[in-house]
Amino acid sequence: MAGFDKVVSSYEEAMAGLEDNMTIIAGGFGLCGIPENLISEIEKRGTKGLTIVSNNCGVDNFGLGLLLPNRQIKKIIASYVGENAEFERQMMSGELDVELTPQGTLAEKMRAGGAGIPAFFTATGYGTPVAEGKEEREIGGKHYILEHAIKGDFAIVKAWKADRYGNLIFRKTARNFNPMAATAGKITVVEVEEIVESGELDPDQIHTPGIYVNRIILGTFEKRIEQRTIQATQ
Amino acid sequence: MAGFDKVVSSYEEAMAGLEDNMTIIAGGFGLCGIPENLISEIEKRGTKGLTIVSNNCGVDNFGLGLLLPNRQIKKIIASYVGENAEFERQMMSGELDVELTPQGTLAEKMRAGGAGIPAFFTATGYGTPVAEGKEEREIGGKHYILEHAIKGDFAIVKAWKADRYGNLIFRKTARNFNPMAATAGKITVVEVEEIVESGELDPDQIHTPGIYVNRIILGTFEKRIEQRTIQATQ
Amino acid sequence: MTLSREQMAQRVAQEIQDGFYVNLGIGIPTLVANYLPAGIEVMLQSENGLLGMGQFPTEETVDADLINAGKQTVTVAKGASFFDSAESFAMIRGGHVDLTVLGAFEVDVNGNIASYMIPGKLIKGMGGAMDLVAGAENIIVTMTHASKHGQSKLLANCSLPLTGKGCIKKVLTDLAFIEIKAGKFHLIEHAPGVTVEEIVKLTEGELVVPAKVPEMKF
Amino acid sequence: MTLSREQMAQRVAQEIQDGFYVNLGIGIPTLVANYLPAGIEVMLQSENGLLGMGQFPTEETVDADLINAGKQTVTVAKGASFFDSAESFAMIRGGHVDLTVLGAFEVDVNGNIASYMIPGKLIKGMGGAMDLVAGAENIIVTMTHASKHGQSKLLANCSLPLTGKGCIKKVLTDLAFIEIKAGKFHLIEHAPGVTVEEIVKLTEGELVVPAKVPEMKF
Repeated sequence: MAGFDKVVSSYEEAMAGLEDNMTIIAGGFGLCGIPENLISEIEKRGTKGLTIVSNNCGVDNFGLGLLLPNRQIKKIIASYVGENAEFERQMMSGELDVELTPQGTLAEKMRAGGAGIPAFFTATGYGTPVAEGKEEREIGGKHYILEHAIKGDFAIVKAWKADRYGNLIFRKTARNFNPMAATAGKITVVEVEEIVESGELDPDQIHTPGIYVNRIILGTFEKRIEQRTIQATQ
Repeated sequence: MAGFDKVVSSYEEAMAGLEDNMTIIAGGFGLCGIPENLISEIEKRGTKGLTIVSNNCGVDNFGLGLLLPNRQIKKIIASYVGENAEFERQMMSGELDVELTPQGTLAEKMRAGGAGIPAFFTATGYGTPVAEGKEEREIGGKHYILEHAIKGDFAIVKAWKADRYGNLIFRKTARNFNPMAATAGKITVVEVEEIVESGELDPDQIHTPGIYVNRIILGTFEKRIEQRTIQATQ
Repeated sequence: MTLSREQMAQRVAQEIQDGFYVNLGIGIPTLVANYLPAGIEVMLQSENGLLGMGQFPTEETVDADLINAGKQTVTVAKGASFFDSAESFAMIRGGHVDLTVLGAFEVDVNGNIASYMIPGKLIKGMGGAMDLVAGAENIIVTMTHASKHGQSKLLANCSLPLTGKGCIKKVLTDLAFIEIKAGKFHLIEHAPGVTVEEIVKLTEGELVVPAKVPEMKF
Repeated sequence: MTLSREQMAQRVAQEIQDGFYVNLGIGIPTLVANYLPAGIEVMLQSENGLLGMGQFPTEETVDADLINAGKQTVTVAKGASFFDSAESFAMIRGGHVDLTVLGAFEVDVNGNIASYMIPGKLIKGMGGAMDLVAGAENIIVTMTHASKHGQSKLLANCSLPLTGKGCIKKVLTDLAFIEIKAGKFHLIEHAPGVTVEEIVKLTEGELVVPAKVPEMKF
């Protein structure tokens, strides 16, 4: 890899350096905009004891749910962990540690991790179970709790397009947590649908500047739909 | 004004409701991307006792510097206030209250104001005069100070293009503080070089969603250059 | 006659004004979009990163990259924008959304809301609900007034873990439209065919009943 | 012979590696871009919202909307991106910039830096300097070793108000390349024609001098 060319040619290379007990921050909301092939690579590697930071944990046989059967996940920090029978089993049996975090707080914690903000106050969760053990403070007559930043050893991200320098463009609501995740990994790996030459993307239209990105890989995606909802035909 | 059409037709209308002693958050870096006609309108209105939050304070006869001769500014929160003789005079004589704030902290304070984050920790300014009177805290072995959000009665913003719903696109480094300023005003007024119909901007390429914007006005701009630097011809 | 889900949505829709940015939760709140008053424009915010949510797609326009917060495929309305989750919750937390409509298990006289967790039952998570209730200035909770077993959901004190503290001011149930002020419920309207007595009976928290209680209009 | 401004920039440039994202302050740091080693690629970050700063424009390409942090008109390099100031300082504060080069009035043995304010003189502000020193993992300070009056700028304790505390590890002066470790200055290289004795004489803070001090190479 010379200069800023961040393109790697195999998923093995993309996830090189991943070790047991690391923390991985993942983009995606439900199954939308998830780094599906990077997740499959983690499944294949069999890495164990992982802490996963992601809004959701996939479904039984897709997305982060793939890491459950072999018990690769030790802990997950997520806002909603519904649609997954194996997940529920491991959570109820105590095999899996689940830290529920409000969605906006989770997004802000990732952003803070990337932005060098170690902690911030938010009204979200004040007076709820989320506030337990956290500092509370009244500011300007309103109540807030202190939340801390999250950083990962790896961030795994799905973008639409990248240039070779790692500048990223996301597509529609597949953007979601991906830009924040990209900033918060010591090593940020991004899989994309298209790689263009550097200089081809409009500098005004880049969602994530390449400075946050370490590796880029071109993938093909199933893009499974969780709730396919179609208008009644007229 | 019906629905989401936020276009107003005069600068008078654009700044309607501005009163003495209000706080105004302004976009712009140096003279780049400043809401120059909105500033002129404030000069014209003669509003006094203003608190201005802006990275800089313009120059003697352009930008926010226009508000100095008639002493319209009571206080300015800025990171750098160099190039302005009248500014220096008023600061040295104590007529003008200047609160110097590091540039990144200023940007983050505006963002926090808009994002409902009342306060955040940052390493910036720890151990310096900026830390005086502020809470200090060690987190993960590093030292931080607590900084609070800034909100304005008005935010004045310069964008490149807008649609009638107030969705904004900025151009090159004229973006700077404008997107954060746009989120932090009770009333956010934006002047632009072009207004297009709603639906004409690509939803993936909007820098500031219209939800933050209250009024849009079409302007013409001098765009004065502070340091015109040209390559030696070969 | 208690209100149907559709009638509840219809009554909530009357609270929406022209030019409102609105976040509609899953369930009854989602139905509100079907009953918007004629001639007004509304933009729907979906907290997964979309302002200007449109209708469901057709078979031809369905797009896996375009879903709402309920993970359903959707389309965009005119003037829509996409953004990341941090920006989305900046909008919500920063109070930029004009109206939020969401469901709940319980609400109490102090404006507390419990909506995400029943101890002993499977906990799926709060999603964006805690952010929504903490950030919005204007929230309408929609829920049935009481459980199937006749237990009030409008309480003196919420019994379930809270989603938010002191943040709810309006509740629309299948029986009544209620406001919360100064530590009390206030009966604003009753559903057609529902008596004030029935409402009082099914409201556990202190309920202030004015001399004349208007009937909801549709 | 003390180093010229250009030589100082040239020596700093040797510290830059292929693929580095670099923020160059105003003055000598700016000159560093002219001396990048052959065959390496560097992207310059300008804290007003540009990654991938290019050369100065021609008369034809000058654009008021495209300036650097020194407010000079510039152009963009291949693969550049624009962003807002919050994002720009997220990069800086978050430690994503590989190398920051900036000037100073004083540096001390504890890595403190004073660079923005001389009491009694007009205070123009810190701009982005406090953010840069607090956020960067890797900073090189460039400054003359001593004032015109022979007063050392490498001190036991900074006398001026600080820009940052405990954040500087490398200083390149017109006399020497110095590292700061464990509360002491360490002499790494001397400028050609400058003796170790001269450096010792003009360094007020404790200076560790190894048995053999290499001469800077250009």
